[in-house]
Amino acid sequence: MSSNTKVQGRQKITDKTLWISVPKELDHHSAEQISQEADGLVRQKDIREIVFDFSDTVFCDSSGIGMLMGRYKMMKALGGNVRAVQAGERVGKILMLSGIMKIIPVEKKQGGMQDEKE
Amino acid sequence: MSSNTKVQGRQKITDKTLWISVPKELDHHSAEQISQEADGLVRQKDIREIVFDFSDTVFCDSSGIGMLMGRYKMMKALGGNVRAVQAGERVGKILMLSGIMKIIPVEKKQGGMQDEKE
Amino acid sequence: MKRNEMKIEFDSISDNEAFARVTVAAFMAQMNPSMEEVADVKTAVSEAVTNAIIHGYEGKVHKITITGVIEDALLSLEVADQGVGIRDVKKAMEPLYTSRPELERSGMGFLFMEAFMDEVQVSSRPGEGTIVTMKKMIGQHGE
Amino acid sequence: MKRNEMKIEFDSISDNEAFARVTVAAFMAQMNPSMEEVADVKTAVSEAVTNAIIHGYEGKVHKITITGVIEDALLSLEVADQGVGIRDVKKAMEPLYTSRPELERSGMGFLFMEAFMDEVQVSSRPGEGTIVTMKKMIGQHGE
Ligand SMILES: Nc1ncnc2c1ncn2[C@@H]1O[C@H](COP(=O)(O)OP(=O)(O)O)[C@@H](O)[C@H]1O
Ligand SMILES: Nc1ncnc2c1ncn2[C@@H]1O[C@H](COP(=O)(O)OP(=O)(O)O)[C@@H](O)[C@H]1O
Repeated sequence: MSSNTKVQGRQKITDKTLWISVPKELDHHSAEQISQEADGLVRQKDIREIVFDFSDTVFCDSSGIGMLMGRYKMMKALGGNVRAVQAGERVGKILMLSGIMKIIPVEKKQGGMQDEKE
Repeated sequence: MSSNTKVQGRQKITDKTLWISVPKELDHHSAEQISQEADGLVRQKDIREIVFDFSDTVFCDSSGIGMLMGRYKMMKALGGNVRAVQAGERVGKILMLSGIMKIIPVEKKQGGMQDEKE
Repeated sequence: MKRNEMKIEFDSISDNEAFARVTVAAFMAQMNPSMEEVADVKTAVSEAVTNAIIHGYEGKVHKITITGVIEDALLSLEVADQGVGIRDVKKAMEPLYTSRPELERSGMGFLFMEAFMDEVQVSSRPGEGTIVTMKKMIGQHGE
Repeated sequence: MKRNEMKIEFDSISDNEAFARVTVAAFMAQMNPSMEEVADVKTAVSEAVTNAIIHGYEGKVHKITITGVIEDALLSLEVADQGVGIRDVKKAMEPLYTSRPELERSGMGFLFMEAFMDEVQVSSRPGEGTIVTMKKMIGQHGE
Protein backbone atom coordinates (compact mmCIF):
# COMPACT_ATOMS: atom_id res chain seq x y z
CA MET A 1 0.00 0.00 0.00
CA SER A 2 1.23 3.48 -0.84
CA SER A 3 1.22 6.20 1.77
CA ASN A 4 -1.77 7.84 0.11
CA THR A 5 -4.49 5.26 0.54
CA LYS A 6 -8.04 5.39 1.76
CA VAL A 7 -8.14 2.73 4.44
CA GLN A 8 -11.85 2.63 5.26
CA GLY A 9 -14.91 4.77 4.83
CA ARG A 10 -14.11 6.64 8.02
CA GLN A 11 -10.35 6.93 7.75
CA LYS A 12 -7.66 7.84 5.32
CA ILE A 13 -3.92 8.26 5.50
CA THR A 14 -2.26 11.14 3.64
CA ASP A 15 1.52 11.14 3.96
CA LYS A 16 2.02 10.51 7.65
CA THR A 17 -1.29 11.92 8.77
CA LEU A 18 -4.21 9.69 9.78
CA TRP A 19 -7.54 11.43 9.14
CA ILE A 20 -10.46 10.07 11.12
CA SER A 21 -13.97 11.11 10.25
CA VAL A 22 -15.76 11.06 13.61
CA PRO A 23 -19.31 9.60 13.37
CA LYS A 24 -22.55 11.46 13.98
CA GLU A 25 -22.64 10.49 17.64
CA LEU A 26 -19.41 10.14 19.61
CA ASP A 27 -20.20 8.18 22.76
CA HIS A 28 -18.68 5.25 24.67
CA HIS A 29 -19.94 2.85 21.98
CA SER A 30 -18.40 4.63 18.99
CA ALA A 31 -15.36 5.97 20.89
CA GLU A 32 -14.19 2.42 21.62
CA GLN A 33 -14.44 1.48 17.95
CA ILE A 34 -12.53 4.55 16.81
CA SER A 35 -9.79 4.03 19.39
CA GLN A 36 -9.29 0.43 18.31
CA GLU A 37 -9.14 1.29 14.63
CA ALA A 38 -6.80 4.23 15.17
CA ASP A 39 -4.44 2.29 17.44
CA GLY A 40 -4.27 -0.57 14.94
CA LEU A 41 -3.28 1.80 12.13
CA VAL A 42 -0.72 3.65 14.26
CA ARG A 43 0.90 0.30 15.14
CA GLN A 44 1.04 -0.81 11.49
CA LYS A 45 2.02 2.39 9.71
CA ASP A 46 4.34 5.33 10.14
CA ILE A 47 1.89 7.92 11.40
CA ARG A 48 3.02 11.23 12.89
CA GLU A 49 -0.30 12.98 13.28
CA ILE A 50 -3.95 12.07 13.88
CA VAL A 51 -6.57 14.55 12.73
CA PHE A 52 -10.11 14.05 14.02
CA ASP A 53 -12.67 15.53 11.63
CA PHE A 54 -15.90 16.43 13.45
CA SER A 55 -17.80 17.59 10.31
CA ASP A 56 -20.57 15.02 10.79
CA THR A 57 -20.66 15.00 14.59
CA VAL A 58 -23.71 16.37 16.38
CA PHE A 59 -23.32 14.52 19.69
CA CYS A 60 -20.30 14.07 21.95
CA ASP A 61 -20.01 13.10 25.61
CA SER A 62 -17.13 12.56 28.05
CA SER A 63 -16.26 9.19 26.45
CA GLY A 64 -15.27 11.22 23.39
CA ILE A 65 -12.98 13.31 25.57
CA GLY A 66 -11.42 10.13 26.96
CA MET A 67 -10.87 8.88 23.42
CA LEU A 68 -9.15 12.12 22.36
CA MET A 69 -6.99 12.18 25.53
CA GLY A 70 -5.95 8.56 24.96
CA ARG A 71 -4.88 9.21 21.35
CA TYR A 72 -3.08 12.36 22.48
CA LYS A 73 -1.05 10.45 25.08
CA MET A 74 -0.17 7.73 22.59
CA MET A 75 0.95 10.17 19.90
CA LYS A 76 2.93 12.26 22.39
CA ALA A 77 4.79 9.09 23.45
CA LEU A 78 5.62 8.47 19.77
CA GLY A 79 6.72 12.08 19.21
CA GLY A 80 3.63 12.87 17.11
CA ASN A 81 0.55 14.94 17.68
CA VAL A 82 -3.24 15.14 17.52
CA ARG A 83 -5.64 17.79 16.18
CA ALA A 84 -9.39 18.23 15.95
CA VAL A 85 -10.99 20.06 13.03
CA GLN A 86 -14.44 21.08 11.79
CA ALA A 87 -15.94 21.17 15.27
CA GLY A 88 -19.55 22.34 15.15
CA GLU A 89 -21.29 24.30 17.88
CA ARG A 90 -22.22 21.37 20.14
CA VAL A 91 -18.84 19.63 19.83
CA GLY A 92 -17.12 22.96 20.44
CA LYS A 93 -19.12 23.45 23.63
CA ILE A 94 -18.19 20.00 24.94
CA LEU A 95 -14.49 20.32 24.03
CA MET A 96 -14.42 23.75 25.65
CA LEU A 97 -16.08 22.54 28.84
CA SER A 98 -13.65 19.62 29.11
CA GLY A 99 -10.59 21.86 28.96
CA ILE A 100 -9.04 19.62 26.29
CA MET A 101 -8.48 22.64 24.06
CA LYS A 102 -5.55 23.52 26.31
CA ILE A 103 -3.61 20.49 25.05
CA ILE A 104 -5.15 19.62 21.66
CA PRO A 105 -5.60 22.28 18.96
CA VAL A 106 -9.25 22.51 17.89
CA GLU A 107 -10.33 24.22 14.68
CA LYS A 108 -13.94 25.17 14.06
CA LYS A 109 -15.51 25.00 10.60
CA GLN A 110 -12.47 25.14 8.34
CA GLY A 111 -10.14 22.54 6.77
CA GLY A 112 -10.85 18.88 7.53
CA MET A 113 -11.59 15.76 5.53
CA GLN A 114 -14.57 17.27 3.76
CA ASP A 115 -12.23 19.66 1.92
CA GLU A 116 -9.48 17.08 1.46
CA LYS A 117 -11.68 14.65 -0.45
CA GLU A 118 -11.39 14.72 -4.23
CA MET B 1 -64.26 38.27 8.18
CA SER B 2 -64.02 38.06 4.40
CA SER B 3 -64.20 34.72 2.64
CA ASN B 4 -60.45 34.84 1.92
CA THR B 5 -58.92 34.67 5.35
CA LYS B 6 -56.14 32.66 6.91
CA VAL B 7 -57.73 31.28 10.03
CA GLN B 8 -54.73 29.64 11.70
CA GLY B 9 -51.29 28.45 10.78
CA ARG B 10 -52.68 25.11 9.70
CA GLN B 11 -55.88 26.17 7.96
CA LYS B 12 -57.14 28.70 5.51
CA ILE B 13 -60.44 29.35 3.80
CA THR B 14 -60.50 30.35 0.11
CA ASP B 15 -64.00 31.04 -1.16
CA LYS B 16 -65.98 28.12 0.18
CA THR B 17 -63.06 25.72 0.48
CA LEU B 18 -61.39 24.91 3.80
CA TRP B 19 -57.74 23.96 3.32
CA ILE B 20 -56.20 21.98 6.16
CA SER B 21 -52.47 21.46 6.31
CA VAL B 22 -52.12 18.04 7.93
CA PRO B 23 -49.24 17.91 10.48
CA LYS B 24 -46.09 15.81 10.20
CA GLU B 25 -47.62 12.91 12.09
CA LEU B 26 -51.31 12.12 11.75
CA ASP B 27 -52.26 9.88 14.65
CA HIS B 28 -55.08 9.68 17.22
CA HIS B 29 -53.59 12.65 19.07
CA SER B 30 -53.41 15.03 16.10
CA ALA B 31 -56.47 13.62 14.31
CA GLU B 32 -58.72 14.61 17.22
CA GLN B 33 -57.37 18.16 17.15
CA ILE B 34 -57.87 18.50 13.40
CA SER B 35 -61.42 17.12 13.56
CA GLN B 36 -62.40 19.56 16.27
CA GLU B 37 -60.95 22.54 14.44
CA ALA B 38 -62.49 21.55 11.09
CA ASP B 39 -65.92 20.87 12.56
CA GLY B 40 -65.89 24.22 14.35
CA LEU B 41 -65.15 26.07 11.12
CA VAL B 42 -67.74 24.13 9.11
CA ARG B 43 -70.35 25.03 11.72
CA GLN B 44 -69.45 28.72 11.66
CA LYS B 45 -68.85 29.36 7.98
CA ASP B 46 -70.30 28.46 4.60
CA ILE B 47 -67.91 25.72 3.56
CA ARG B 48 -68.61 23.43 0.58
CA GLU B 49 -65.33 21.54 0.40
CA ILE B 50 -62.52 20.43 2.73
CA VAL B 51 -59.10 19.84 1.17
CA PHE B 52 -56.55 17.98 3.30
CA ASP B 53 -53.00 18.89 2.28
CA PHE B 54 -50.56 16.11 3.16
CA SER B 55 -47.41 17.95 1.99
CA ASP B 56 -45.75 17.81 5.42
CA THR B 57 -47.08 14.43 6.52
CA VAL B 58 -44.67 11.52 6.92
CA PHE B 59 -46.71 9.40 9.34
CA CYS B 60 -50.35 8.33 9.23
CA ASP B 61 -52.20 5.52 10.99
CA SER B 62 -55.81 4.29 11.09
CA SER B 63 -56.87 7.21 13.31
CA GLY B 64 -56.12 9.43 10.30
CA ILE B 65 -58.43 7.28 8.19
CA GLY B 66 -61.16 7.65 10.80
CA MET B 67 -60.68 11.42 10.75
CA LEU B 68 -61.00 11.55 6.94
CA MET B 69 -64.07 9.28 6.96
CA GLY B 70 -65.71 11.42 9.63
CA ARG B 71 -65.17 14.65 7.66
CA TYR B 72 -66.40 12.91 4.50
CA LYS B 73 -69.64 11.86 6.17
CA MET B 74 -70.22 15.33 7.59
CA MET B 75 -69.61 17.08 4.26
CA LYS B 76 -71.77 14.59 2.34
CA ALA B 77 -74.62 15.33 4.74
CA LEU B 78 -74.18 19.03 3.99
CA GLY B 79 -74.00 18.44 0.24
CA GLY B 80 -70.27 19.21 0.09
CA ASN B 81 -67.19 17.11 -0.45
CA VAL B 82 -63.68 16.21 0.74
CA ARG B 83 -60.37 15.79 -1.09
CA ALA B 84 -56.82 14.86 -0.15
CA VAL B 85 -53.84 16.34 -1.99
CA GLN B 86 -50.03 16.17 -1.95
CA ALA B 87 -49.95 12.67 -0.51
CA GLY B 88 -46.37 11.40 -0.27
CA GLU B 89 -45.32 7.78 -0.60
CA ARG B 90 -46.08 6.67 2.95
CA VAL B 91 -49.43 8.47 3.18
CA GLY B 92 -50.34 7.10 -0.27
CA LYS B 93 -49.61 3.56 0.92
CA ILE B 94 -51.82 3.97 4.00
CA LEU B 95 -54.69 5.59 2.10
CA MET B 96 -54.48 2.87 -0.54
CA LEU B 97 -54.47 0.06 2.02
CA SER B 98 -57.49 1.56 3.79
CA GLY B 99 -59.60 1.63 0.64
CA ILE B 100 -60.58 5.24 1.32
CA MET B 101 -59.49 6.23 -2.19
CA LYS B 102 -62.69 4.65 -3.44
CA ILE B 103 -64.75 7.40 -1.83
CA ILE B 104 -62.36 10.35 -1.42
CA PRO B 105 -60.27 11.62 -4.35
CA VAL B 106 -56.56 11.55 -3.49
CA GLU B 107 -53.94 13.45 -5.48
CA LYS B 108 -50.26 12.72 -5.17
CA LYS B 109 -47.62 15.44 -5.36
CA GLN B 110 -49.46 18.16 -7.26
CA GLY B 111 -51.66 21.08 -6.24
CA GLY B 112 -52.24 21.62 -2.55
CA MET B 113 -51.72 24.42 -0.07
CA GLN B 114 -48.00 24.75 -0.78
CA ASP B 115 -48.78 26.02 -4.30
CA GLU B 116 -51.78 28.05 -3.24
CA LYS B 117 -49.80 30.16 -0.76
CA GLU B 118 -48.73 33.59 -1.94
CA MET C 1 -26.64 -14.62 18.52
CA LYS C 2 -27.36 -10.93 18.79
CA ARG C 3 -29.90 -10.32 21.52
CA ASN C 4 -31.24 -7.19 23.12
CA GLU C 5 -34.26 -6.46 25.28
CA MET C 6 -36.10 -3.40 26.49
CA LYS C 7 -39.28 -2.52 28.28
CA ILE C 8 -41.07 0.80 28.52
CA GLU C 9 -43.95 1.79 30.71
CA PHE C 10 -45.90 5.01 30.25
CA ASP C 11 -49.19 6.74 30.99
CA SER C 12 -52.13 6.13 28.64
CA ILE C 13 -52.33 9.70 27.35
CA SER C 14 -52.35 10.52 23.66
CA ASP C 15 -49.12 12.58 23.94
CA ASN C 16 -47.35 9.27 24.49
CA GLU C 17 -48.41 7.73 21.17
CA ALA C 18 -45.55 9.55 19.44
CA PHE C 19 -43.21 8.73 22.34
CA ALA C 20 -43.95 5.01 21.97
CA ARG C 21 -43.32 5.09 18.22
CA VAL C 22 -40.01 6.93 18.50
CA THR C 23 -38.81 4.67 21.32
CA VAL C 24 -39.48 1.48 19.36
CA ALA C 25 -37.86 3.02 16.26
CA ALA C 26 -34.77 3.89 18.33
CA PHE C 27 -34.63 0.37 19.75
CA MET C 28 -34.78 -1.29 16.31
CA ALA C 29 -32.17 1.11 14.83
CA GLN C 30 -29.41 -1.37 15.68
CA MET C 31 -31.04 -3.94 13.34
CA ASN C 32 -30.15 -1.81 10.32
CA PRO C 33 -33.77 -1.49 9.17
CA SER C 34 -34.95 0.14 5.94
CA MET C 35 -36.94 3.36 6.21
CA GLU C 36 -40.04 1.44 5.21
CA GLU C 37 -39.54 -1.20 7.90
CA VAL C 38 -39.25 1.54 10.53
CA ALA C 39 -42.43 3.19 9.23
CA ASP C 40 -44.26 -0.17 9.22
CA VAL C 41 -43.31 -0.93 12.82
CA LYS C 42 -44.14 2.61 13.96
CA THR C 43 -47.60 2.29 12.41
CA ALA C 44 -48.28 -1.06 14.09
CA VAL C 45 -47.09 0.27 17.48
CA SER C 46 -49.22 3.37 17.07
CA GLU C 47 -52.31 1.21 16.44
CA ALA C 48 -51.76 -1.02 19.46
CA VAL C 49 -50.97 1.89 21.81
CA THR C 50 -53.95 3.92 20.58
CA ASN C 51 -56.20 0.91 21.19
CA ALA C 52 -54.90 0.55 24.74
CA ILE C 53 -55.63 4.25 25.38
CA ILE C 54 -59.07 4.41 23.76
CA HIS C 55 -60.49 0.92 24.16
CA GLY C 56 -58.44 -0.67 26.95
CA TYR C 57 -58.55 2.22 29.40
CA GLU C 58 -61.46 4.10 27.81
CA GLY C 59 -59.61 7.40 28.19
CA LYS C 60 -58.63 6.96 31.84
CA VAL C 61 -54.96 7.30 32.75
CA HIS C 62 -53.23 4.03 33.61
CA LYS C 63 -50.04 2.28 32.53
CA ILE C 64 -49.21 0.82 29.13
CA THR C 65 -46.11 -1.33 28.72
CA ILE C 66 -44.18 -2.22 25.59
CA THR C 67 -41.62 -5.00 25.65
CA GLY C 68 -39.17 -5.29 22.77
CA VAL C 69 -36.85 -8.19 22.03
CA ILE C 70 -34.28 -8.42 19.27
CA GLU C 71 -33.02 -11.90 18.40
CA ASP C 72 -30.76 -11.57 15.38
CA ALA C 73 -33.05 -10.29 12.60
CA LEU C 74 -36.31 -10.93 14.49
CA LEU C 75 -38.05 -8.07 16.27
CA SER C 76 -40.76 -9.06 18.77
CA LEU C 77 -42.97 -6.48 20.42
CA GLU C 78 -45.59 -6.83 23.12
CA VAL C 79 -48.02 -4.00 23.85
CA ALA C 80 -49.94 -4.60 27.07
CA ASP C 81 -52.65 -2.87 29.04
CA GLN C 82 -54.59 -3.88 32.18
CA GLY C 83 -57.81 -2.44 30.83
CA VAL C 84 -61.28 -3.76 30.05
CA GLY C 85 -60.07 -6.56 27.78
CA ILE C 86 -61.74 -8.02 24.70
CA ARG C 87 -64.58 -10.54 24.96
CA ASP C 88 -64.47 -11.81 21.35
CA VAL C 89 -60.95 -11.43 19.94
CA LYS C 90 -61.88 -13.03 16.61
CA LYS C 91 -64.64 -10.51 16.01
CA ALA C 92 -62.46 -7.60 17.21
CA MET C 93 -59.86 -8.51 14.60
CA GLU C 94 -62.32 -8.52 11.71
CA PRO C 95 -61.54 -5.72 9.25
CA LEU C 96 -63.76 -2.65 9.79
CA TYR C 97 -65.16 -3.92 13.08
CA THR C 98 -65.13 -1.26 15.76
CA SER C 99 -66.95 -1.06 19.07
CA ARG C 100 -66.61 2.73 19.09
CA PRO C 101 -67.91 4.15 15.80
CA GLU C 102 -69.02 7.28 17.68
CA LEU C 103 -65.33 8.04 18.32
CA GLU C 104 -64.69 7.84 14.55
CA ARG C 105 -62.68 4.67 14.87
CA SER C 106 -62.24 3.11 11.44
CA GLY C 107 -61.97 -0.50 12.60
CA MET C 108 -58.69 -0.77 10.70
CA GLY C 109 -56.26 -0.96 13.62
CA PHE C 110 -55.73 -4.71 13.61
CA LEU C 111 -55.81 -4.68 9.79
CA PHE C 112 -52.85 -2.29 9.76
CA MET C 113 -50.97 -4.26 12.43
CA GLU C 114 -51.39 -7.41 10.36
CA ALA C 115 -50.46 -5.64 7.12
CA PHE C 116 -47.24 -4.20 8.52
CA MET C 117 -45.99 -6.99 10.80
CA ASP C 118 -45.27 -10.61 9.90
CA GLU C 119 -47.28 -11.97 12.81
CA VAL C 120 -49.88 -10.53 15.20
CA GLN C 121 -51.34 -12.35 18.20
CA VAL C 122 -53.87 -11.00 20.66
CA SER C 123 -54.38 -12.45 24.09
CA SER C 124 -57.07 -10.85 26.21
CA ARG C 125 -59.37 -11.51 29.13
CA PRO C 126 -62.37 -9.31 29.90
CA GLY C 127 -61.66 -7.26 33.01
CA GLU C 128 -57.96 -8.15 33.05
CA GLY C 129 -56.47 -6.52 29.99
CA THR C 130 -54.99 -7.14 26.57
CA ILE C 131 -51.59 -8.16 25.24
CA VAL C 132 -50.84 -7.68 21.55
CA THR C 133 -47.74 -9.58 20.40
CA MET C 134 -46.22 -8.67 17.04
CA LYS C 135 -43.20 -10.04 15.21
CA LYS C 136 -41.31 -8.90 12.14
CA MET C 137 -38.09 -9.88 10.39
CA ILE C 138 -35.97 -6.75 9.91
CA GLY C 139 -33.09 -5.80 7.64
CA GLN C 140 -33.39 -8.75 5.30
CA HIS C 141 -33.74 -6.52 2.24
CA GLY C 142 -31.32 -7.19 -0.56
CA GLU C 143 -30.82 -10.82 0.48
CA MET D 1 -50.81 20.62 36.10
CA LYS D 2 -49.33 18.81 33.15
CA ARG D 3 -47.90 15.51 34.32
CA ASN D 4 -46.48 12.54 32.47
CA GLU D 5 -44.41 9.58 33.52
CA MET D 6 -42.41 6.87 31.82
CA LYS D 7 -40.01 4.13 32.72
CA ILE D 8 -37.66 2.20 30.48
CA GLU D 9 -35.63 -0.87 31.27
CA PHE D 10 -32.90 -2.18 28.99
CA ASP D 11 -29.78 -4.34 28.86
CA SER D 12 -26.45 -2.79 29.86
CA ILE D 13 -24.88 -3.04 26.40
CA SER D 14 -23.29 -0.08 24.67
CA ASP D 15 -25.74 -0.29 21.72
CA ASN D 16 -28.38 0.93 24.18
CA GLU D 17 -26.60 4.19 25.03
CA ALA D 18 -28.04 5.78 21.88
CA PHE D 19 -31.41 4.12 22.55
CA ALA D 20 -31.58 5.67 26.02
CA ARG D 21 -30.73 9.12 24.69
CA VAL D 22 -33.32 9.03 21.92
CA THR D 23 -36.01 7.70 24.26
CA VAL D 24 -35.50 10.47 26.78
CA ALA D 25 -35.41 13.06 23.98
CA ALA D 26 -38.72 11.68 22.63
CA PHE D 27 -40.26 11.81 26.10
CA MET D 28 -39.29 15.45 26.68
CA ALA D 29 -40.44 16.52 23.19
CA GLN D 30 -43.87 17.42 24.61
CA MET D 31 -42.20 20.04 26.85
CA ASN D 32 -41.34 22.15 23.81
CA PRO D 33 -37.60 22.14 24.54
CA SER D 34 -34.93 24.08 22.64
CA MET D 35 -32.42 22.09 20.58
CA GLU D 36 -29.79 22.93 23.18
CA GLU D 37 -31.90 21.66 26.07
CA VAL D 38 -32.43 18.37 24.24
CA ALA D 39 -28.68 18.07 23.59
CA ASP D 40 -27.90 18.88 27.24
CA VAL D 41 -30.28 16.22 28.56
CA LYS D 42 -29.04 13.65 26.02
CA THR D 43 -25.47 14.25 27.17
CA ALA D 44 -26.36 13.86 30.86
CA VAL D 45 -28.33 10.65 30.15
CA SER D 46 -25.48 9.30 28.09
CA GLU D 47 -23.04 9.87 30.97
CA ALA D 48 -25.23 8.19 33.57
CA VAL D 49 -26.05 5.20 31.34
CA THR D 50 -22.41 4.75 30.29
CA ASN D 51 -21.40 4.77 33.96
CA ALA D 52 -23.96 2.08 34.78
CA ILE D 53 -22.60 -0.08 31.93
CA ILE D 54 -18.89 0.41 32.62
CA HIS D 55 -18.67 1.00 36.35
CA GLY D 56 -21.94 -0.33 37.77
CA TYR D 57 -22.01 -3.65 35.92
CA GLU D 58 -18.34 -3.70 34.86
CA GLY D 59 -19.28 -4.79 31.35
CA LYS D 60 -21.61 -7.62 32.38
CA VAL D 61 -25.15 -7.62 30.97
CA HIS D 62 -27.84 -6.69 33.48
CA LYS D 63 -30.75 -4.23 33.57
CA ILE D 64 -30.61 -0.46 33.63
CA THR D 65 -33.78 1.54 34.30
CA ILE D 66 -34.57 5.14 33.52
CA THR D 67 -37.59 6.81 35.07
CA GLY D 68 -38.79 10.11 33.64
CA VAL D 69 -41.34 12.46 35.14
CA ILE D 70 -42.67 15.66 33.63
CA GLU D 71 -44.36 18.08 36.03
CA ASP D 72 -45.19 21.21 34.07
CA ALA D 73 -41.78 22.61 33.03
CA LEU D 74 -39.74 20.35 35.32
CA LEU D 75 -38.10 17.23 33.90
CA SER D 76 -36.87 14.69 36.47
CA LEU D 77 -34.84 11.67 35.43
CA GLU D 78 -33.58 8.73 37.46
CA VAL D 79 -30.95 6.38 36.04
CA ALA D 80 -30.59 3.25 38.16
CA ASP D 81 -28.44 0.13 38.16
CA GLN D 82 -28.14 -2.76 40.63
CA GLY D 83 -24.40 -2.95 40.17
CA VAL D 84 -21.34 -2.65 42.41
CA GLY D 85 -22.30 0.75 43.81
CA ILE D 86 -20.06 3.61 44.90
CA ARG D 87 -18.26 3.60 48.25
CA ASP D 88 -17.36 7.30 48.35
CA VAL D 89 -19.86 9.33 46.34
CA LYS D 90 -18.22 12.64 47.21
CA LYS D 91 -14.88 11.50 45.81
CA ALA D 92 -16.53 9.90 42.75
CA MET D 93 -18.11 13.23 41.89
CA GLU D 94 -14.84 15.18 42.03
CA PRO D 95 -13.93 16.50 38.58
CA LEU D 96 -11.36 14.28 36.80
CA TYR D 97 -11.63 11.48 39.35
CA THR D 98 -11.99 8.09 37.70
CA SER D 99 -11.53 4.60 39.10
CA ARG D 100 -10.86 3.25 35.60
CA PRO D 101 -8.12 5.29 33.92
CA GLU D 102 -7.02 2.13 32.07
CA LEU D 103 -10.36 2.24 30.20
CA GLU D 104 -9.58 5.81 29.12
CA ARG D 105 -12.30 7.29 31.28
CA SER D 106 -11.84 11.01 31.57
CA GLY D 107 -13.45 11.44 34.99
CA MET D 108 -15.73 14.07 33.51
CA GLY D 109 -19.02 12.17 33.58
CA PHE D 110 -20.45 13.75 36.72
CA LEU D 111 -18.96 17.09 35.68
CA PHE D 112 -20.99 16.98 32.46
CA MET D 113 -24.15 15.85 34.25
CA GLU D 114 -23.81 18.79 36.63
CA ALA D 115 -23.00 21.21 33.82
CA PHE D 116 -26.03 20.26 31.75
CA MET D 117 -28.70 19.63 34.37
CA ASP D 118 -29.96 21.99 37.08
CA GLU D 119 -29.59 19.40 39.82
CA VAL D 120 -27.78 16.07 40.17
CA GLN D 121 -28.05 13.72 43.15
CA VAL D 122 -26.35 10.36 43.57
CA SER D 123 -27.54 7.74 45.97
CA SER D 124 -25.51 4.55 46.10
CA ARG D 125 -24.71 1.61 48.34
CA PRO D 126 -21.74 -0.70 47.71
CA GLY D 127 -23.00 -4.05 46.44
CA GLU D 128 -26.55 -2.79 45.88
CA GLY D 129 -26.34 -0.29 43.06
CA THR D 130 -26.56 3.35 42.14
CA ILE D 131 -29.36 5.81 41.44
CA VAL D 132 -28.54 9.09 39.72
CA THR D 133 -31.37 11.65 39.96
CA MET D 134 -31.24 14.66 37.67
CA LYS D 135 -33.62 17.60 37.27
CA LYS D 136 -33.87 20.38 34.73
CA MET D 137 -36.35 23.13 33.92
CA ILE D 138 -37.26 22.90 30.23
CA GLY D 139 -38.74 25.29 27.70
CA GLN D 140 -38.38 28.41 29.82
CA HIS D 141 -36.35 30.20 27.13
CA GLY D 142 -37.63 33.58 26.11
CA GLU D 143 -39.40 34.20 29.39
N1 LIG E 1 -56.42 -2.92 23.96
C1 LIG E 1 -57.75 -3.15 23.75
N2 LIG E 1 -58.58 -3.25 24.81
C2 LIG E 1 -59.90 -3.48 24.63
N3 LIG E 1 -60.46 -3.59 23.41
C3 LIG E 1 -59.69 -3.50 22.32
C4 LIG E 1 -58.30 -3.27 22.44
N4 LIG E 1 -57.77 -3.24 21.19
C5 LIG E 1 -58.80 -3.45 20.35
N5 LIG E 1 -59.96 -3.61 21.02
C6 LIG E 1 -61.30 -3.88 20.43
O1 LIG E 1 -61.10 -4.30 19.09
C7 LIG E 1 -61.83 -3.46 18.20
C8 LIG E 1 -61.14 -3.37 16.86
O2 LIG E 1 -59.89 -2.72 17.00
P1 LIG E 1 -59.23 -2.01 15.75
O3 LIG E 1 -59.17 -2.96 14.61
O4 LIG E 1 -57.93 -1.43 16.19
O5 LIG E 1 -60.23 -0.86 15.35
P2 LIG E 1 -60.61 0.53 16.07
O6 LIG E 1 -59.54 0.90 17.04
O7 LIG E 1 -60.67 1.50 14.95
O8 LIG E 1 -61.92 0.31 16.74
C9 LIG E 1 -61.97 -2.16 18.94
O9 LIG E 1 -63.07 -1.39 18.46
C10 LIG E 1 -62.17 -2.64 20.38
O10 LIG E 1 -63.49 -3.05 20.60
N1 LIG F 1 -23.21 3.66 38.19
C1 LIG F 1 -22.02 3.58 38.82
N2 LIG F 1 -21.68 2.47 39.52
C2 LIG F 1 -20.49 2.37 40.15
N3 LIG F 1 -19.56 3.36 40.16
C3 LIG F 1 -19.84 4.50 39.49
C4 LIG F 1 -21.07 4.67 38.80
N4 LIG F 1 -21.06 5.91 38.24
C5 LIG F 1 -19.89 6.47 38.56
N5 LIG F 1 -19.14 5.64 39.32
C6 LIG F 1 -17.80 5.92 39.90
O1 LIG F 1 -17.58 7.34 39.85
C7 LIG F 1 -16.40 7.61 39.13
C8 LIG F 1 -16.49 8.94 38.41
O2 LIG F 1 -17.48 8.90 37.40
P1 LIG F 1 -17.43 9.90 36.20
O3 LIG F 1 -17.31 11.30 36.71
O4 LIG F 1 -18.60 9.63 35.33
O5 LIG F 1 -16.09 9.57 35.43
P2 LIG F 1 -15.67 8.30 34.54
O6 LIG F 1 -16.89 7.56 34.08
O7 LIG F 1 -14.95 8.92 33.40
O8 LIG F 1 -14.81 7.45 35.39
C9 LIG F 1 -16.20 6.42 38.21
O9 LIG F 1 -14.85 6.28 37.79
C10 LIG F 1 -16.68 5.28 39.11
O10 LIG F 1 -15.68 4.89 40.01
